[in-house]
Amino acid sequence: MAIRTEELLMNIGPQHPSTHGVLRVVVKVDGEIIVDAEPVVGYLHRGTEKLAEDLQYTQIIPYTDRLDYLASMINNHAIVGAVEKAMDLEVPERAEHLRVIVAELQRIASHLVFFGTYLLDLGAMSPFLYVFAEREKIIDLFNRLCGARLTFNYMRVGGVKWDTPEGWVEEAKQFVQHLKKQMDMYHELVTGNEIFLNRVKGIGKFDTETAINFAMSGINLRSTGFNWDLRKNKPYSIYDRFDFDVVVGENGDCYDRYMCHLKEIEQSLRIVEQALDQIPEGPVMGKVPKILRVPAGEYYSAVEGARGELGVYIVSEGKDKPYRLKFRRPSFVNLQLLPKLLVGQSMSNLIAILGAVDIVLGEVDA
Amino acid sequence: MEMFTWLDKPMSGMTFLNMALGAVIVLGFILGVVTYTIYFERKVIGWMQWRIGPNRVGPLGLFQTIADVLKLLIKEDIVPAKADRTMFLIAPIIAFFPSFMVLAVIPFSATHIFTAASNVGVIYYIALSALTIIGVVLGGWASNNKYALIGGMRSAAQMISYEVPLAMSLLAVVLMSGSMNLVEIVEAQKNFPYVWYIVPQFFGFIIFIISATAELNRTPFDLPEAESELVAGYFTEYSGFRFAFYMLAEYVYVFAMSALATTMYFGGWEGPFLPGWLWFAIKVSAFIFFFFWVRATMPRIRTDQLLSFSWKVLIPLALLNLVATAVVMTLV
Amino acid sequence: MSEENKAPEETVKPEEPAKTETQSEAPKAEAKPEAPKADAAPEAPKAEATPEAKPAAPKPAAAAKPAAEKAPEPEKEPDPRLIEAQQRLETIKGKIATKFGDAAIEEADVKKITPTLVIKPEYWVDTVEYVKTDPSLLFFYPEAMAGTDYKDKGYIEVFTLLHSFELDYDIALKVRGARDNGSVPSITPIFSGFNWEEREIYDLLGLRFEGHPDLRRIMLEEEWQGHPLRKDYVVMD
Amino acid sequence: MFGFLKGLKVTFKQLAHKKITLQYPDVMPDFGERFRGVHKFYPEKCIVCNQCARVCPTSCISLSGSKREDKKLHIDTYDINFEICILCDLCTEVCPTEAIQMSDKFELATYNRVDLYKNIYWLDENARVSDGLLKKGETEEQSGGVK
Repeated sequence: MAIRTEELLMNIGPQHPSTHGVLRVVVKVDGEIIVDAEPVVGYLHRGTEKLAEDLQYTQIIPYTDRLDYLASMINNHAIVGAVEKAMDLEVPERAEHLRVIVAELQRIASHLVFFGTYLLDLGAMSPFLYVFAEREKIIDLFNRLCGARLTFNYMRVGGVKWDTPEGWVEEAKQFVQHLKKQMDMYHELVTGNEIFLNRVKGIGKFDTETAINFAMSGINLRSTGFNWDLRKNKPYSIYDRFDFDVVVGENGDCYDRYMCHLKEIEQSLRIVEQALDQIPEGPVMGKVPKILRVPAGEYYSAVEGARGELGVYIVSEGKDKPYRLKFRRPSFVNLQLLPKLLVGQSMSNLIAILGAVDIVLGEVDA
Repeated sequence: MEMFTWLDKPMSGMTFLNMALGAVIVLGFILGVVTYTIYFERKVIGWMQWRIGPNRVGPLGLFQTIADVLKLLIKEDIVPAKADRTMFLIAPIIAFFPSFMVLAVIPFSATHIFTAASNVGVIYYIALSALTIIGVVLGGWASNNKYALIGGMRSAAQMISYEVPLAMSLLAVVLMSGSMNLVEIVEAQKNFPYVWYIVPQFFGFIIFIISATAELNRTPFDLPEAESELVAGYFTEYSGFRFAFYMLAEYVYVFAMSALATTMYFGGWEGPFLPGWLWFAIKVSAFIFFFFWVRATMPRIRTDQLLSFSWKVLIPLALLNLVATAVVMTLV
Repeated sequence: MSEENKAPEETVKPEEPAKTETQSEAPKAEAKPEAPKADAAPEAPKAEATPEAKPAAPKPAAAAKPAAEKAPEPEKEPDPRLIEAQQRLETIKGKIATKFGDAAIEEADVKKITPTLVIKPEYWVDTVEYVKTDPSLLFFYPEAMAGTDYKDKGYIEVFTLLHSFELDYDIALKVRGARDNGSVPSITPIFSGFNWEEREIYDLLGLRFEGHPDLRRIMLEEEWQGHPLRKDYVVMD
Repeated sequence: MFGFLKGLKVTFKQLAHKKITLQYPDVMPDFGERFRGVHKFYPEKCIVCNQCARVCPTSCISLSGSKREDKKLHIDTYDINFEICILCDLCTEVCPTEAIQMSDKFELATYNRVDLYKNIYWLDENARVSDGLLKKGETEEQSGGVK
């Protein structure tokens, strides 16, 4: 007669060191093996979409910084791109280049934070410190550019707010060269480590078919071997002028997602380098009406965010405030597959899988 | 110094007092060593991560650990309501006292008077270090917290399964030196092959180091108190001085294991021209540095990998090493 | 024609022709399938003309000044993407109409180069299934879903954007449910990617989804009263 | 087997790396001149046009002015509630006369909430402090939170 063991109902979060924010996963554990897991979200729900309904478009931009607070430049790019596409506004060349430079640097910073926190979840303490030292350099560049260190509020409909202070472009170029050399230190430190490989290889595996059915996007989808990157497949802004290749994994496990993040940093470095070389002189703010009124209608436009496709759906009645504004938040959508991935795994794998899906709770609960 | 020669004196009030005094001196010495081991660890790992480490309290931050210990002393010692009270209170003590008793058997230097040069030194060490598991599991169970329970289960599985390869690798050394008495083992390393046991016992040493890291619950085997998974493992509910007990036990073991490693493989206090105790101090701090160095680099292993690594890899290798030593010993 | 503009947003007829590239209301060149749409004048009261796409056009100085200028634009050739979107709309509308009959489609027009079809709730699940599995369509990437509360039109509209890698473009399918405890069949069995999106619409707008595996509130706690994203939600702070 | 040895070599090399910690309270970080810290206010420049109050997303600016004898509007009270201000810098953008700007003072921690309601005196005094006309402690008593 098998001994009757009782299942343990445990709460991982909402206040837990490695849930990357206030996510709570209610886990039914039999010994160390997870029998059933159910993520509970909503602890950071600030009702951004309700607030946006009585804010003018310029006033919404600071709120988008707080969606995915690790990639606020890209969130700005999403809302600003959506309004410009809806109103067909022209953005000057220099502003477009600045936007691409700033968005790609932000993507690098966000992937660096992923790399640091993922290793911290798996127990290695040092990579986190090295990575934050590099990210500090990017944050300093942004700080000198627009005055803030996390929530930048840098882009405006029709352009960007500030032009670069003198010496900024050269400093950015030096940073790009420095980070290129720094990347192989990370590979040497972590990617070869057998313990790390045993912890991530073959864990949290899913194939392209489930990924597409679960509306995954970004690195989660590309890690399964499916080539879908909005910067290439639905080109927006001036991404079609730069040549970079889309990083695609093979078998969609945690290791592939980890490698995709690191390779994507290298690709973003290439884009920033080209954009810095080609940046023209000229105004940074186009001609835009004083009160922005999006013509009545519905518009959806999406941007390749650091964690997936960040879409903005605007329903407007021609007034200066949107009738309805919905953010398609990649972390919110990518989190749906988690319960299916976790059943049958052990506790340590839960942390590895959750870390690899790379969610930010500001974006999940907007 | 005749008050410390109690070995050949009959047991009387006076000798007992001397023994107690000797024990207090060794305890004081160990507490000093442990305080500065903690400070040394925070500095080393800090320097490896491009940061400075504690430098605020006292000159160069030297009083930082003393301040921490004082803080833990005056902090409120919370006992959770539903915790199993008596077990909760004695668990840290059970975890701590073997770590301190184990030091009795380790010779710090040739003329060290507090070493009990007992003939069963190695067995004594292994037996006592197994007692800590009870303290850890009891602490995990008594604090009535799910994370602590899982932490306790994990550490029980880990410590038991890594006790075996540790003992076997030490057995190979005992085989070579022919005695269990640590003092004699150090003496044995002086004669015939004129080389420390690290050289003939190289594989044994690797197995020893891996299982020692697992015994001490240090990265990459720090599963019981995996911060990112179990919040703090078996001492989640402990605070104040009881938490300090667990920390003390862990760091005394780090010192004890490094001391054991030096005596067994690196010839204890042996060494040209420098005095014996200085050699011993250098070798022990080299080992301690190695443990901190590994902690700064390695990620954490998974529970099932941990157990299968011990049973499927380490123990067969240890057996192989034992057999090889035996064969070599008979031939030479 | 012009009375449509006076009515606030009268939706029976598609209220606005697809926003052409330019915001100006030059009469559409080609006749639209429905009644030819001639936008007489921009909304009269807050008449301000957003600038032409081409910066060359004269930009009215202040928005408040009624846009008296209605300079006749040079006849602008309709934007190619719009033509393409029209054809796509026709093909898909035709396919669905042949499969489910004309009653299935309430409305169909092109919203900013995205063909949009409003489907009746009874045909909703079959249309989505058809659009996903039909070899000539294969819209099987669920990109986005959003709910909007049209208070004065009396319904909650669910907007879903599907992308087909074969044809490499998006279409938007929409379904409407009654405002007060209305319900719409759920498409989570077809696209598990919409599971949480439907729960969020239920949670914030109060539209029930029949057939959803576990329809519970996702953002707010269980015993929250009311649905915050509704227009008539009174905020008790 | 040697992947982790390479890792150990990397961490050992970092021992010699330059330390990057900034001794914060002793060494103040040098943010650029565009840094968005606490506001500073120049009452003489303000024309009470209410633009900043209108554009503020969290509407945390409240101001009132009155027509003085020279028939022009002058500012009387100007309060920013730093409990809900998100330092998004939209107000300084729309201010026609640059009366409200952002200084590089970022230490906002207080022991009670009342101190987070900065009034016109505090903001004016902060302007003079950050412009260097006045040292920190000089006319402290006149300003401070709403008494």
